[in-house]
Amino acid sequence: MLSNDLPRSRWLAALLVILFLGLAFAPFLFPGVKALNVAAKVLVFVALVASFDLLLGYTGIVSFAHTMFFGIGAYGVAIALSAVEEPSWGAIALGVLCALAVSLVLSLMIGLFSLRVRAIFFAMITLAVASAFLTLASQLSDFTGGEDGLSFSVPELLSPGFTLSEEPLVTPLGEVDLNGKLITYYLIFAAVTAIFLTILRIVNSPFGRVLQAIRENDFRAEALGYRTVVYRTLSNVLSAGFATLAGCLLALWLRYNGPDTSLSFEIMLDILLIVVIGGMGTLYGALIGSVLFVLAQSYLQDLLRLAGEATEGIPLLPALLTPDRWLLWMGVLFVLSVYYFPTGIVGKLRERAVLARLKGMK
Amino acid sequence: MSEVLLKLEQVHTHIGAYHILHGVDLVVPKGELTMLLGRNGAGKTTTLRTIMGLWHASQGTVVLDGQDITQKPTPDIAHSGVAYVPESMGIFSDLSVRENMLLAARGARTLDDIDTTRLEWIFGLFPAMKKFWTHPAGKLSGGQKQMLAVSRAIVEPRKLLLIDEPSKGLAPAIIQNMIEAFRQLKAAQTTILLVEQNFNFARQLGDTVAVMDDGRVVHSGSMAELAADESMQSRLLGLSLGAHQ
Amino acid sequence: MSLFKELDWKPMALVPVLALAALPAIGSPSTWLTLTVAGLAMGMIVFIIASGLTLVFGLMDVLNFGHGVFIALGAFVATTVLASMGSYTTADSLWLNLLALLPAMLVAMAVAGALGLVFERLIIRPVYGMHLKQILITMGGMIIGEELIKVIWGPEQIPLPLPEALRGAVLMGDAAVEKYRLLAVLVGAAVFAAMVWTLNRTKVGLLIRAGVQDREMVESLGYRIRRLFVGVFVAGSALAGLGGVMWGLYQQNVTPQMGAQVNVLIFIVIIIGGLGSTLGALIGALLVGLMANYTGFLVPKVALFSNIALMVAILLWRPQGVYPVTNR
Amino acid sequence: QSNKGEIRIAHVYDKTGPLEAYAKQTHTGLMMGLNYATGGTMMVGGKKLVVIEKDSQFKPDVGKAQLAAAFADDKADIAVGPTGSGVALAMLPVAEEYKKILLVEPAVADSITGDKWNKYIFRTGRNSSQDAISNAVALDKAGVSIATLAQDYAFGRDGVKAFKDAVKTAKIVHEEYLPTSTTDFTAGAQRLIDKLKDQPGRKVIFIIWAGAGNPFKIADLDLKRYNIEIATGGNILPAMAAYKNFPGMEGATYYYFGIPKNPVNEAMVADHYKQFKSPPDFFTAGGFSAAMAVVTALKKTNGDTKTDTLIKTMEGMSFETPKGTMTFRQEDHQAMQSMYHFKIKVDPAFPWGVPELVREIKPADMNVPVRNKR
Amino acid sequence: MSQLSTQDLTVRFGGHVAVNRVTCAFQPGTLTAIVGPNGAGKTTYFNLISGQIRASAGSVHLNGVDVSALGAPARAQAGLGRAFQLTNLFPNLTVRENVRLAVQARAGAGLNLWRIWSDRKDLVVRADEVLETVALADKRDALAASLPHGDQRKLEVGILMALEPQVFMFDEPTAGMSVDEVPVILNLIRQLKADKTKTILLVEHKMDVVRELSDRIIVLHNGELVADGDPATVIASPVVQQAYLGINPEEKEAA
Ligand SMILES: Nc1ncnc2c1ncn2[C@@H]1O[C@H](COP(=O)(O)OP(=O)(O)OP(=O)(O)O)[C@@H](O)[C@H]1O
Ligand SMILES: Nc1ncnc2c1ncn2[C@@H]1O[C@H](COP(=O)(O)OP(=O)(O)OP(=O)(O)O)[C@@H](O)[C@H]1O
Ligand SMILES: [Mg+2]
Ligand SMILES: [Mg+2]
Repeated sequence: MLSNDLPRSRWLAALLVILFLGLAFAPFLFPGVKALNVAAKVLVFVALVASFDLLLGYTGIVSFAHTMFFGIGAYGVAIALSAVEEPSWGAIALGVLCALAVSLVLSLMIGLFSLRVRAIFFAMITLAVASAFLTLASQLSDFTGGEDGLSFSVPELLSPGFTLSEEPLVTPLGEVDLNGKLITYYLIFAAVTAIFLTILRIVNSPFGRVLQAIRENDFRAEALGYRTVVYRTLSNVLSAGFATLAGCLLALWLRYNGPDTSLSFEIMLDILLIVVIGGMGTLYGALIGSVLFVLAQSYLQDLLRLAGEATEGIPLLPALLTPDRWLLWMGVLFVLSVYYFPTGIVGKLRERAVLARLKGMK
Repeated sequence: MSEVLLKLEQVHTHIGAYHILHGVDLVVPKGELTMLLGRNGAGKTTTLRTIMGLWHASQGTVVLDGQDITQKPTPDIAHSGVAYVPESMGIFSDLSVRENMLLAARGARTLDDIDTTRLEWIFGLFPAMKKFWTHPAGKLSGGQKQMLAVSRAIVEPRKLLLIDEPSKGLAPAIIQNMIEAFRQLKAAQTTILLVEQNFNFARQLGDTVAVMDDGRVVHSGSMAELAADESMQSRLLGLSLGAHQ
Repeated sequence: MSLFKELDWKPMALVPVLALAALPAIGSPSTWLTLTVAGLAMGMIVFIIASGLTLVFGLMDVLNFGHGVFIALGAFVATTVLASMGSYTTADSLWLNLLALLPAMLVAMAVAGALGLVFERLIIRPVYGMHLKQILITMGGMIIGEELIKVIWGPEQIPLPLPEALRGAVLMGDAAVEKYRLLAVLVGAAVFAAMVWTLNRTKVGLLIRAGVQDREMVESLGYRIRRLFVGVFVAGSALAGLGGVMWGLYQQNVTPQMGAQVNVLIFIVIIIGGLGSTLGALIGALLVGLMANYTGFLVPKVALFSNIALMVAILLWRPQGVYPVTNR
Repeated sequence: QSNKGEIRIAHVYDKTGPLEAYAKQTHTGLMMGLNYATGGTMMVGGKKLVVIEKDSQFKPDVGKAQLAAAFADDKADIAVGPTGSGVALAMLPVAEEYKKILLVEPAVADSITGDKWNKYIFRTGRNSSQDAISNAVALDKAGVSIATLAQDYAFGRDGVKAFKDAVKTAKIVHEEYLPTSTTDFTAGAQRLIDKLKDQPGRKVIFIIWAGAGNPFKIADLDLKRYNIEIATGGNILPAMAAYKNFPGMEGATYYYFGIPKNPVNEAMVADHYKQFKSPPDFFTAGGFSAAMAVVTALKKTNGDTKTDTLIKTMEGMSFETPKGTMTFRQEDHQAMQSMYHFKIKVDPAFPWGVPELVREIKPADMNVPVRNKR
Repeated sequence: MSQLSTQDLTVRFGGHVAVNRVTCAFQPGTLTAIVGPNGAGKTTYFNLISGQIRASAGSVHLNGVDVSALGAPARAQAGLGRAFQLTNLFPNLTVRENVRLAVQARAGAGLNLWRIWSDRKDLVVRADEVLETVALADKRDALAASLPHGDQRKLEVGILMALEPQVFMFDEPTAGMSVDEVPVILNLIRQLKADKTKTILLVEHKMDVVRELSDRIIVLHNGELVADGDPATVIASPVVQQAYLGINPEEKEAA
């Protein structure tokens, strides 16, 4: 299951199990529409960030075009479902396949053309390509709905209108609606688990090891006989493919897609930050980072409201602690997480484990 | 007999979680050439870096010319007259040879400020420097880089030179030039602390010698004494009789 | 053994070549002249806002995504300063107007520079040499800065009217050239000259480049690289502040997001120029300015992608930008 | 499911993000309006009005989630908002899913009450067509040549289309579309000049522009030498600072505090000066109108929040607002309202160009098409 | 037949000709030492053979096949292996992983996406064997970057060993290595020689090492092949004595 890549820290293992179980039973542990939305967003981000970690953490390629592929996936499903009269599974499948095909071609092109240039130039080229794509998506409004995006419906089974039972399930924690949204949630859960385990397997394959070698010293990898362009491109394509799938899941969940929702630079930054908070090149970091980040993003405003009320009367503080300034604290979070988790949370936990072992040996 | 320029007392250095130097005691007499020898991993490079302030000693003191420099920042140590040639050479590969030299000549604002006779002296020692003067330093051959690293350290007069394995990668003729250069520097009252694997080279130059092992100085004395005593060589350096040098 | 390398003229020729190539496509000479002069002047403005980034990103290798904050800050400071000098800006005398602009620029530079000092200390210092973390932490800094601007000046856009004598255009035959753009050309030229002088006549440029490659070695040679980096970062931020004043006056209003909006543009300029080259950045900016105007006139749809297309074309020709100073 | 003794109004709006300034005004207006409409009691039919604020952050997906949470988790009875059209469009299906009313204010896209409309959607804000048509009415005179300058995306193109459809006698000689990110307007201006300069009679460039970039800069190219004028709609006060350079400029606006003469507006202006020492702005009036609509409807149902009842009540309902009487049109639930033909005057007392009323354009003067497929 | 040969191999950097029309053939089972002053073009010659640099003119043949058109990875796969003069490792990977990657390259297993690396026990075992031969077995879990210089040199050699190429190119393998470690490497090279199927090229400045190991010496000077022959004769030749060993009274006075 874990591809022989064990957490290597007891705390980390415990944390991962808790998060996994938490997500598995989220609809019942945290009833409510908002909570379910947050949990679903976490899941989509786990897949998205894991796919990016393959590229960044394992291959050492900084790309800003990752949301482009995410967006292609989301648009694939969105366009397919908007185009048909009656939403069907066939349309979804078609949308996913087309999106994957487009991503494949684009990522191959980006890989073959630009992976030869220096890292920083590659990053800038992808930044430019991604922003061009974003513009394109809002320009082709007949197709993509432009800035306004596309709202669409999903097959009956997945829509909120589909109910398993008339009465909500009453649990000690609250009422849970047994409807199509719940089914969608578990569909996403299953898909994300599969994607995550597949990526985990890939990074622990001989191929994944070569990627790390290329990250460390591409010149030397070439001298060993590894054709770095091939490996890098393949990594780029794979990562794009998984991001596309994550995008498809997002669209299914939101039943909406627009340029801001899946293509924006902001999401790109969120991904980057999650990778760094979680721990680059660890993959498990994607899970931990996503949970932390999405929770913070979703509940920061509520938290600030409380803080603002608590500090009322003190000069200046309320002006900074209003929910309106939640982005300010998001920025602070960016800065602090880079400060305090230079190797990410996973890295930190593993370091602690190693130190404990060293002490144990003495 | 002579004055002490540099003195390390019970220096301990850690790199991250690892304890590398375990109480190094080292004395470098003024105006002499001190050889620091030892097997791979003995801690020679770490000792030089600690003196230079690139890693700070966690315990013990480093005293230069009567001043405690243990916790001083690197630039200050350099300003008190120390030049350093690191093991990895520290070439600025983006910059041309000329620009590398210009930076090394701290007192010079432009090239014209550099003492031309000294420059000519360097060109004489290492003709490649002149030939590749405007080339990017990163494109030099391995040996040429080594020459550049040493040239930088001697472009202006300094009190103390710390040099980490200068002979590696150099053709025999150039090694001879370098030996000659160090002799001249010594004659000009420059103190030199040299790390070297090439025993032949060491023997020709050294006045005093310190041998390190496992983060400590395990022997110190005069070079002549060590050069004469082959059993001591083999005990301290693993040098077998007639070994390759 | 002169300090100046032999100049490579090809990239410099790009600017006139592009301009001449556009002439037949545009047809009318007066239209062409309007577009060309406006484009060049726009290029100068872009150069001013990008000049700080040449230092920070090009030379110091700090991928500062927060550069825009200093631009916005400069502009906001200018609104405050100019508002307090109302009578000077509304007077119909060029000299009085300039007398108001000068302190606005200086104060903006000082404030942006001071913030740069704090920014370097708190945000940049832990991440020298780590691109990825630079992107994140500076983005964080950018968000914080933008939000703080909103706390201080409010979220609305604030008008920044041009001083009276700088409004309108001068006519050259049938072609109109905005007066303000002429001022921008002068300021841009001054910035350019100052930067070229400092970087080529002193060791500063060399030291930064060396410091980026091997900090330890530069320190071992006896230079306080830290102090130097702080200084350069502050200078870069101050230039961004100046750029913000120029940009704000050009737009005639300022918003907290204005810095973020030019971020990609100035990165493109620096990359076209070849990291770290002042001359390269100038050429990049001029090309961007011209290209935007020509394509905007000929095929407005394409104007959207003109910068990107330009960058890709240049990188195909010279994969390191037109004047690569550093080998990154 | 009902909230005993409370009526919960969710205000889902783009409180943070690029439209923050607009959104703040809307919220201020909404709260002032609720207060005014209930005579300061915040009670209707014996029930307390509770406003729940939700931030949609100018992100459609967030807006969607926030509205769903407002209806499901917070049990809101009715929702007001949001600021951005994209966000609004994404929110429309949520209202339908939860079978609750969403009163759109101030998002302007035509499709909100057009092809994306559902019966739970009402709008107090003006739509793009109303904007464009009123401007057309203001400018539409014989012998006038008009060129349009708009952003090259759906909002800009729709606006120009509605404008063109409404212009009857004037001549549209050119449509110029520039990328939303345009900062240098020289090229566009040059094309406009080339198209206009040889036209006879009055020559006008009509600008529809929202967001970054300052299209009024084209005036710096000395349009006067060809006798070309600029016209545009109204905007928030800080944006109208740029109008100071265009004394005499004409156009039609949705609201300016000095224009409508009615008790509601007077009360709002006075209250706003009292609270904030400044006049209410463009979007304050919108929020206020939304509040008036909500309270008027609730008063009619005597506090009954059942959606079907509310819809029945609100269809065709007239209510008083700072802009005079508005009426929710039966067919598409769009509030029909007056717009104001203005001319800019420079008054040193104000930091912005002051729009002076030329003529009130009554709903009857505008033929606002119904675009939904009901 | 010669295993490796170069014909008129030339490379120019700007105006500077670093390797100038070098034609030479190398036989399996022999060790050819390449000597010459610093900057003579020795490393560049290696770079040209292994494909790190493309030749301006001339060709490289391996087993009679022209490989000039191939890039570095393809040549490595074809059997041209080299170690670098300036240590060139995967710094943040462990010592064992450094070697294992070479073993894996040799086995051609790199493009396997689905198997788990540690399931290929054979590769791991082979890597450990190699580490044993270069006396690094006890440091296999350390990061390459934390090794002292001398050990990094040994690892450099170990990686080359793990590649098991037909042609071994050593570029100053013992530079900076402490005297007691040098014999380990020399013995290794001796064993390779004994194999008789491998072609070995060695760049070395330590003349006693050259004398002891080489079957043949070629001399490069300013990019040109200026001497070629059995060790004793070449070392005695004036060009080596003067330009290389510096045994020339005039030069010394100039310094
Ligand atoms: N960055 C590092 N992290 C951890 N350990 C290190 C690091 N650098 C050096 N060491 C360890 O410190 C010890 C001393 O290393 P040092 O480089 O000082 O040896 P040395 O005597 O210079 O050896 P050599 O002759 O090979 O250059 C070695 O055991 C080495 O593994
Ligand atoms: N990429 C390059 N660009 C420009 N010049 C180069 C390049 N590579 C090598 N050179 C030059 O070619 C010459 C030969 O260099 P090479 O590294 O082959 O020398 P070498 O014989 O290996 O010397 P050493 O014994 O010092 O290692 C040198 O003068 C060097 O400056
Ligand atoms: Mg060492
Ligand atoms: Mg070499």
